[in-house]
Amino acid sequence: MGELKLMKGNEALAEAAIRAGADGYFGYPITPQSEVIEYLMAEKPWERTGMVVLQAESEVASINMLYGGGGTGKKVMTSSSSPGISLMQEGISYLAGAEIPCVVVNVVRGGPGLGDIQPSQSDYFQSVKGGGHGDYRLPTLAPSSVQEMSDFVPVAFDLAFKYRTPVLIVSDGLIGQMMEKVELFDPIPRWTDEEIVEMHPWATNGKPKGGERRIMTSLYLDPHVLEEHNYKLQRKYAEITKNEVRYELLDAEDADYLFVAYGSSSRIAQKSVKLAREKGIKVGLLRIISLWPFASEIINEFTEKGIKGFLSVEMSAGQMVEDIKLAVNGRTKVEHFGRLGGVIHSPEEVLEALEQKLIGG
Amino acid sequence: MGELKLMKGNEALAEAAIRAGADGYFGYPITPQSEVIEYLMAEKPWERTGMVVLQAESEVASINMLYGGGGTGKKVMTSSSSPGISLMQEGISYLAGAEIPCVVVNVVRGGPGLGDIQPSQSDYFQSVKGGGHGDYRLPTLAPSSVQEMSDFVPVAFDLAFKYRTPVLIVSDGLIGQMMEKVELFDPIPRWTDEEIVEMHPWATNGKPKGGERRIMTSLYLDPHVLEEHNYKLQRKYAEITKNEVRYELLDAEDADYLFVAYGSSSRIAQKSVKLAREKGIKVGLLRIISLWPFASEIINEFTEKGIKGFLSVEMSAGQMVEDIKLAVNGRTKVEHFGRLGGVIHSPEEVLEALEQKLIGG
Amino acid sequence: MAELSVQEIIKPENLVYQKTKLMTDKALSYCPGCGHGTAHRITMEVIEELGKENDTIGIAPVGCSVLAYEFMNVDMQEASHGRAPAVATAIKRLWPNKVVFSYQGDGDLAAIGTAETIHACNRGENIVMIFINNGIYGMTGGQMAPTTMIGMKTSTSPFGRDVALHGHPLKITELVAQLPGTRFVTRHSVHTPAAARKTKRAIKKAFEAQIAGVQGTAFIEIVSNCNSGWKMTPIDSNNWMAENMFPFYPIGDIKVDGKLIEK
Amino acid sequence: MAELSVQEIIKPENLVYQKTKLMTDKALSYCPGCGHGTAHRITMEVIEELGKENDTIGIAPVGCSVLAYEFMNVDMQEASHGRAPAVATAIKRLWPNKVVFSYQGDGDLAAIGTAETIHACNRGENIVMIFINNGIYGMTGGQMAPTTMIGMKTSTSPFGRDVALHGHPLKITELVAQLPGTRFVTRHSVHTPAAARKTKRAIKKAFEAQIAGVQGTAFIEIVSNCNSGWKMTPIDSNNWMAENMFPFYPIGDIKVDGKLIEK
Amino acid sequence: MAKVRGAIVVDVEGCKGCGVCVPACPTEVIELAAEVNGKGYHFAYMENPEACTGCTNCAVVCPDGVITVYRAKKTA
Amino acid sequence: MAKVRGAIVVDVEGCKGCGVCVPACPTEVIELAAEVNGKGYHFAYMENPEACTGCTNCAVVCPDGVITVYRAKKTA
Amino acid sequence: MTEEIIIAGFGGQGVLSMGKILAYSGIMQDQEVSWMPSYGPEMRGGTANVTVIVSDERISSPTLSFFDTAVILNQQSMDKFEETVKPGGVLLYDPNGISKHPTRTDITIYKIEGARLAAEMGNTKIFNMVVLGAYLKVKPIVKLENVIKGLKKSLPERYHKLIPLNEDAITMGMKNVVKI
Amino acid sequence: MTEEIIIAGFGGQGVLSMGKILAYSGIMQDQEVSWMPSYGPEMRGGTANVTVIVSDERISSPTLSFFDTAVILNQQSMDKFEETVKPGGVLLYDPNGISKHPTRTDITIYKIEGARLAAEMGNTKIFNMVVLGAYLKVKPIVKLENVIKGLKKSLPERYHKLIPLNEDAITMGMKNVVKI
Ligand SMILES: Cc1ncc(C[n+]2csc(CCOP(=O)(O)OP(=O)(O)O)c2C)c(N)n1
Ligand SMILES: Cc1ncc(C[n+]2csc(CCOP(=O)(O)OP(=O)(O)O)c2C)c(N)n1
Ligand code: SF4
Ligand code: SF4
Ligand code: SF4
Ligand code: SF4
Ligand code: SF4
Ligand code: SF4
Ligand SMILES: [Mg+2]
Ligand SMILES: [Mg+2]
Repeated sequence: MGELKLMKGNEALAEAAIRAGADGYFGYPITPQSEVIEYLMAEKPWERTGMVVLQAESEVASINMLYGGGGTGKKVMTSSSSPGISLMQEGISYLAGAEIPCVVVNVVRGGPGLGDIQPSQSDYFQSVKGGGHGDYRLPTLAPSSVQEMSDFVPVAFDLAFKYRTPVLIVSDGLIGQMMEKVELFDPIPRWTDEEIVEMHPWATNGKPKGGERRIMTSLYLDPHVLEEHNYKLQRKYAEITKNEVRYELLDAEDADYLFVAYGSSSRIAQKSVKLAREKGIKVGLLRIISLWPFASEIINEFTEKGIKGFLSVEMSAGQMVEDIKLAVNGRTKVEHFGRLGGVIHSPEEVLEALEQKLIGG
Repeated sequence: MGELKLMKGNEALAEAAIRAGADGYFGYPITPQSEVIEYLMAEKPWERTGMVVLQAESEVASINMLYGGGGTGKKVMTSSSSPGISLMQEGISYLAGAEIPCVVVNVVRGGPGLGDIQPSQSDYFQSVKGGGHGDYRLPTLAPSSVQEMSDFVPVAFDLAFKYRTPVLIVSDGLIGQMMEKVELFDPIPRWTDEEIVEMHPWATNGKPKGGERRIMTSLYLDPHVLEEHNYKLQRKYAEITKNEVRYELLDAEDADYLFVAYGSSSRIAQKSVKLAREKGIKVGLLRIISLWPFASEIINEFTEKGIKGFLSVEMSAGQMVEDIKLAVNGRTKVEHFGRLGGVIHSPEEVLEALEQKLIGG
Repeated sequence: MAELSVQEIIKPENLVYQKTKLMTDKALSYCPGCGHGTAHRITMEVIEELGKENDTIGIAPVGCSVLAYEFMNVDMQEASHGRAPAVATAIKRLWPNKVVFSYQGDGDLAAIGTAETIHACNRGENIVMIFINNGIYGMTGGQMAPTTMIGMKTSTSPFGRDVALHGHPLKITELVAQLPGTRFVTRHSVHTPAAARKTKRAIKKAFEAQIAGVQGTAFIEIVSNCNSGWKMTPIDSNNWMAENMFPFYPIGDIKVDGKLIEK
Repeated sequence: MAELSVQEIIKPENLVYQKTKLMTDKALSYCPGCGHGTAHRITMEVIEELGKENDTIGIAPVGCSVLAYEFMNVDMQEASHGRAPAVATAIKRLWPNKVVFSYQGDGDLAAIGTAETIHACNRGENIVMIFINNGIYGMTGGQMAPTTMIGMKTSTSPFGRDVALHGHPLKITELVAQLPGTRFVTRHSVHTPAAARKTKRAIKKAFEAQIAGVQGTAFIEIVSNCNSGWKMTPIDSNNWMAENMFPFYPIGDIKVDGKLIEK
Repeated sequence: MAKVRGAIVVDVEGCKGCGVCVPACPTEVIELAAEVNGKGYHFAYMENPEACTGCTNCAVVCPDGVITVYRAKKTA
Repeated sequence: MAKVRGAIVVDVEGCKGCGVCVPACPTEVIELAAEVNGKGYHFAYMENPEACTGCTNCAVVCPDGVITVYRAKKTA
Repeated sequence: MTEEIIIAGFGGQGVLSMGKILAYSGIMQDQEVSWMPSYGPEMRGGTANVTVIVSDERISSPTLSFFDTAVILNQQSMDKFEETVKPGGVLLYDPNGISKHPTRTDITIYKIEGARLAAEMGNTKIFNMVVLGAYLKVKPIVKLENVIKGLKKSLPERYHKLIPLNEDAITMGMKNVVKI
Repeated sequence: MTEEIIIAGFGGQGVLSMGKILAYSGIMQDQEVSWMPSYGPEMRGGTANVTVIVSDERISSPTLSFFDTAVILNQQSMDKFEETVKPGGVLLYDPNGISKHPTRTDITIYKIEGARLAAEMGNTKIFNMVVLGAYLKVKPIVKLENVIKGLKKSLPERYHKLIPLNEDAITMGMKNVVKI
C-alpha cells in the first residue's frame, strides 16, 4: 500500500504529477487551483525527480509551452480554471491537430465570464464538444475524490501517449479544495531522454543520426490532405470511444431510476441515493468518469432493460443531459436537475427533483 | 430598391457594417476574412459615417475592445476565422456574462489547429455549445449568400441590442470569398451619442447627472447571486429560443426526406435537391439560418408529419446532426454526411449519401 | 486665550477633508492598510476636482481591485484579466470626449496583459493608465508577479525569486516609457501623506492633459504594499516597501511631455 | 597561359559553395527574391557548421515562414501565431542540452506574440530568437504590421500608416534589449552578400553562446523585404528597404554580452 | 498670532485598525484603541486631540478613507 | 601570380528569376535569361563566365539557394 | 459510525487546522474522512468554516446542509449554523464574542471558554486545541492517541516540540466543557 | 438559361477580373451571378481559377464539379479541367504555353490566340479581354453593351478612358476565335 496522506485535491494532483514521472508543469495562478503550482514550487520536484516547473506569463503561454514540451515526447501538464481554460482553446485545438500528448486540468468554477470561484460544472460542453475550432475530441476524465485527483494523473498521461492526444482532467473547486485521505501511488520514474527517443520516434527532440527530421504541425494547406488528416483523427477518436469509456455504477442493479452525474455532483448524488433508498425509492447512480468518450453504451443497456428514467445531476444549466438524451434516443425519460453559478446542490433537493421530474412527472 | 453591386461576401459584410450604423470595428487579419478590415480601411468610414476602425494587436485585444465599446452602448463588431475565434473564447464568455451587445463574425476555415484556409463548418459546436466557459448561449446567424452577408449585419445588431448579448455570424471561406449580386440596404444613420444615452440606460458612457453609476461586469462573488444572474440569462435564452428561430424551407412540402444544412452546405444541398428531383427523389431542404436558437420545432413538425428521414449535410465530422437528433428524439432516421478539413462536398455526392444512408439504408 | 474644544472644531464650516463623494459608501474589500484604497480615493478626488464625474469611464482589472467598480462612483467596466488597455482603447476611440482610465495590478498589466499594455501605449491611446505594483498577485493569494523582486518570497517562489528558475523582475514602466506613444510616465507611492499628495498631483496632471486633448498615453505606476501577500503588518509592509522596493523601482518621473527624463 | 574553361572549373574538387544539406530539396514557397529564403539558409549553415544537426529543435511561426519546417532539415515544431517563444521556452527547459531556436515574422513576434516575446526575453531563456522584420504581414496578403513605418502603404493602411489612426511603429528589438534577460541583441539584413555574411556571423555567435551554456536570450532581427506585400520587384524592394527602413531600423549590434551598446 | 486647531473624526466601524494614520500624523495625535469595533479591529482615535492641527495627513493616507478632518483658526 | 577563376551553376528549374544575384556579383557575371524556365521565370545564367572569381557572393544572397559555386586556382 | 461536523469562526481562529487535525486523527484509526473548507474572497479577514466528515464508510457528499455537530466560534457563524444542527445533534460554542446565545431545545448545547483558557495557558494560538478537546470530550469519535499521531503527521518536524503543549490544551478543553 | 464556367490560368493573367466582368455583365441584364475564386497559398505566383455562374434562376452551389464551359489558359489548368467539361460543353483555350492540347471529342473545342493578339495590340494587359471576346462569341450569354456597362460599373472612374481599348480587345477576340 502506498503512502497515506490527508491532502487537498489540488495538492494530490500536484504530487501525482511528480510521482507520475511528469517532466514539466507550466501554469498560471487562478483560484481555485493555485495550490497546484504552489505545491510544486514548494516541493521543488526539480530536485526530487528533475521535473521542470515554470510559472508562465499567462494561460496562453502555458498551453503553448505544453505544445513545445509535449512535442518533444516529454510528459507535460498544465492546470487552470474556467477563464484560463477558455484562453487555451486555440492552443488546445493546435495540440489536437498536431497530435501532441499532454494533460490539461480544469478545476472548474462558476461562469460565464469572471463569474465566481465556487465549484461548477458548466464547462462540460466546452470540454467535450466545442472549445476550440475544428473537428477534434479530447479524452476527458472527471475525478470525484481526492484519491482520483491523484490516480487519474498517470491514467491521463497514459492516454495522452497511447493516442497522441491532449487529455483533459475536469475537476472543480470542490474536489480541488477539499481534503481527503489519499493513498499515493509509488513514484514512476521519469523517462530518461534515451527512453523518450526510443519510445516516441515521432517526437521532435533532435533529428536521429542518419534519420529523417520530425515535424510537429497542424497545418495541411491542401484541403484533401487536411481531410485525410482529419479522417485519421476521426479513426483515432473511434478507437478511443471503443476502448476508453469509464464509468461506475452504484446501487444500479435493481434501480428503477438512475442519477447520472460526475465529479462533485456524483458525490452529492451518492448521498441522494442513500436518502432515496431510505425512503424506499429504487434509484442508483451512474457515475460518469470519462466525460468523453461518453458512457452511451451502458445507458443504452439500461434503456433496453427498461429503466424508467434518467436524471442528469449537474452543476450547470443542462449540458451532459444532451449526451444522455442522444444515448437514450427517445426510448425513456431523461430529465435534468442543475444548480448554477457555483451553487452546490444539496442531496435533499436532488432527491426532490427525482421525485418531481421523473417519479411524479 | 437599394444599390446593386457585385461583391465578395467579406466586402458585403464590411459595407453592411458601415450601412448598419456600426460605431466601431476592431479586428486582426486572418485568411479567409481579411477583406473585411481591408475594405473598411480603404473605405474610410470614419469620414463617411464617423465609424471607428482599428487593427488590433490580436484577436484577444479585439474581443476585449468589443467589450469596452459594446459596454458603452455603441454598435461594435469584429471578424476573424477559426483560430482567432478560439482565442476570443474567454472574451466571449465575459461578453455573455456582462450582457454586452456586439457582433462577432467567424469566417470558418478548416481545422483543427492551423488547419488550412479553405471553407469549413467544423466550428458549429464551438459556436452553439462550447466555446467559452460557463452556461451561456449566443444567437448565431449563418448566411448562405453574399446578400445575407450584408442583410444579417443589421439583424445581428438588432438581436444584440434587443437582448443585450453578443451575436455570432458564422460564415465560411466560401461565402466570404465568393462574389454575388448584392442589393445593399439603405444606410441606417449611426445613433447619436444622445440617442445612445437615452436608448441604453445600462451603458457605461458617463454617469448621468444626478443618477446612479453603471457597471459592466460578469463577476458575482456570491454564488447565490451568480446563480440568480445565471437564471436571468437562462430566461433570456428561453425568450430568444421562443422568438428568434430562423430557417428556410425549399421543396419541402411533398418531401419524403429533408436535407438539413446551413451556409455553404445549404447551397450545395440546394443543387443536390435539384439533381434528386430530376431523378424523381422527393427530397427538400431545411436551411438552418439561426444555428442557435435551433429550428427544433419545425424538425419536430416534419417528424410528426411522418418524414422518412433527415440528412445533415455539414462540412464537419458531424456536429449539427446532434441537434437534429435531439429534436427528432428517435422518432425517425437522422443521418450525417460530411466532408472534412476544408473540402467542399459536391452536389452529386450529397445526393449519393442520401440514397445510401437513408433511402437505401 | 481659551482653547477650542474638539466639539467646537467639528462643525460643518470647519470641514477641511472628507472622503470624496466619488467614493461609494461601501466598505472597501481590501485588507487593512492596503494601498489600493488610497490609490482609489485620490483618483476619484482628481475626477471630482476636474468636474468630470459625469464624463468618466473607468476600467477595473482582475486582481484585488477587481471590485474597484463597487467603490469608485463613476461609470465602470470590469475587464478580463490583463485586457483593460484594450477595453480602454475602444472606449476612448468611440467616445473621444469622455475621460477614460484603466486601473490595473502588476499581474494583470505586466504578465497576462503585456501585449495589450505595450500596444495601447505604443499606439499612444489617449488614456490614463494607473498601475498598482505590489510585486505580487494579491487576489489569488500571493503568488509571484512579473514585478516580484529577486529573493522575494511568494507562494510560488517560496524560497525567494531566483532568476534561473523564475526569470528577472520586469520593469514594465521603464519599458513603456521607451515607446513613442507614451506622453507621461511616472512612478509614485501612496504610503505617506507626502507621497499620496504627489501621486495625486501626477494623476491630476495626467487627466488634465487627456481632457485638454494632448495626444499620448499617461502611465502612472504606484508602488504599493500587499501586507497579506507579503505576510507583514501594514506598517511593516510600508517600511519594507520603502527600503527594498524603491531602490529597484525608483520613485519619480520617467518621461514628461513625451521626453525621457535624463538620470 | 591557357584560361580554364567553365567545364574545367566545375569539378567536385573546386566546389566552394553549395546549398547546405540542412536545407531540404523542397522548393521554397516564398516569392521570388524574398529574404526568408536567405535567412533560412544561413541559419541552417550555422547549425551545420556547429555540428548540431542532430541536436537542434527549431520553432516555425505562423506567417510566410510557417512552412520553414518544410525547408529546414532539422526537427521542427510549428507554433501557433505569436507563441513560438513560449514553445521554445518549454523545449529548452526540458532539453537543456539541445539547441533551440525560434524563427518569427514581425506580425507574429511583435503583434499577437508581444507578451510571449517580452517574457521569454525577460526570463532570459537560453534560446536564439530569429526575427524577420519586413514591416508587413506577408502571409495574409500585406496588412499593416506593428513594424510598418509611418506613411507606408499596406492593405490595411492603404493611405499610408498614420499615427493617429494606427499608432506608431514598434521597435520591439530596442525594447527587448532593455530587458535584463537578453544577452545579445542585434539587427541585420540579408539583402547583400556582405550583409548576409555578417548576419550569419551574428547567428553563429548566438548559437555558440547557447551551446556553451552562457545564460541569456539571443535576439537577432533581420530587416527584410516583402516584395509581394510592398508591391515592388525584388531588387526595388531591397533598395527601398536600405533607403527607407535602415534609417528607422538601424543595422548593428544593440546589446552585446548583456551590455547595451552606447550610441 | 493665529493658532490653528484641528480635529479628526474616525468612522469607528469603518476603521480597519491598520495603523497607517498613526505615523502619518506629524503631531502624534492618533493611537489605536485597546478595544475593537464590530469587525474586531482596534480602531484609530485621537489620543492627543489638542495636538491636532487639522493638517489632513492622516486622512490622506487612510486607505479606507474613514477620517474626516476639521480645522479652525483661533486668533490669539 | 595566381589567378583565381570561378564558375557558378544555377539550378535553372529552381531559379525564380528574382535577380538578386545580379547586382550581388562584383564582376557583373550574371544576367537573367530572355527565356523562361518551366515555372515561367527568367532564370539567371553566366553572361560573362570568364569574369567569375568564384567569390560566392551570388550564392550567398540567392534566396532560393539555387547557385553552386566552383573556384580553381591557376598559377600563371 | 459517521460524524458530520461543521466548524465555523473567524479566519484567524485556527478553524481550518482544527478540522484538519480531526480529519488526520480519523485517518490514524483507519476511517474515511473529508475536509471541505468554505473558500473565497470572504476568507480575507472574514469568516471561515470547514465541514469535516469522519466515517466508517465511503463518504458521499463532502458538503452538507445539516450536521451532527456544529462547533461555533463567533456570532456570524452562530447566526448561520445554529439552524443546521440535526435534531438531536450537538452544538458546541465559545461564548467569547457571542451576543445571541443559542436557543434551540431539540439539540444538546455545550459551552467551552476556549479563548479564556488559552489565554490563561499563556498561548492564544492553542485556542483551537482547547476547543478540539472540548469537542472530543462530547464526541469521542477519535482516540486521543490518534489525535497525537495525527498531529505528528500533519505538523512539520520542527513543530513537534509543541505537541505536548497541544496535548495539554486538549486536556484542558476536555476538562472544561460545560453542558448547558 | 444557366451557364456554368470555369476560367483557369496563371495568377497574373487576369483570370479573376475576367470572371468578374462576366459576372457584372450578367447583373447588368438582370441575371443571377456567382463568382467563386480558388484562393489560398497556391495563389502566390501559381495557378488561379474562378467559377462563374450566370443564370436566370437563383444559383445554388457556387462551386461545381462539372462545367458548361472551361476557359483554359495554361497547361496545369488544362490538365486539371479538361475532364470537367460536361459532355456537349465547350472548352476554349489559348494555345500559348500549352504543350498537351485537349483531346476530348464529346465537347466542342475553341482556340483563341489571346496572348499573341494582345501583344500585337500593344498591350498585354488586355489579354483577358481578348479571351472574353472569344468566349462571348461562342457563348453570347451577355450582350456586348452589358459588358461595357459592367466594365463601367466595376472599373474605378479613372480607368474609364480605357474602356474603348477593352472594347476593341473584345471585338478582336470575337473575330479570332477558331473552332477546332
Ligand atoms: C485568465 C485568468 N487567469 C488568471 C486569473 C486569476 N487571477 C485573478 S487576479 C490575478 C492576479 C492578480 O494580481 P495583480 O494583477 O498583481 O493584482 P493585485 O491583486 O496584486 O492587486 C490572477 C492571476 C483570472 N482571473 N483570469
Ligand atoms: C490566431 C491567428 N490570428 C491570425 C492569423 C493570420 N495570420 C497568419 S500569418 C499572419 C501575420 C504574418 O505576418 P508576419 O508575422 O509579419 O510574417 P510574414 O508573413 O510577414 O513573414 C497572420 C495575421 C492566424 N493564423 N492565427
Ligand atoms: S491581498 Fe494584498 S493587494 Fe489584495 S487587498 Fe490584501 S493587501 Fe491589498
Ligand atoms: S509575401 Fe512577402 S514575406 Fe511572404 S514570401 Fe512573399 S515576399 Fe516573402
Ligand atoms: S489609517 Fe484609517 S483604517 Fe487605518 S487605522 Fe487609521 S483610521 Fe483606521
Ligand atoms: S489632521 Fe494632521 S494633526 Fe490632526 S490627527 Fe490628522 S495628521 Fe494628526
Ligand atoms: S561567384 Fe562571385 S564572381 Fe562568380 S558569379 Fe557569383 S558573385 Fe559573380
Ligand atoms: S538570386 Fe537565385 S533565384 Fe534569384 S535570380 Fe539569382 S539564381 Fe535565380
Ligand atoms: Mg499585484
Ligand atoms: Mg512580416
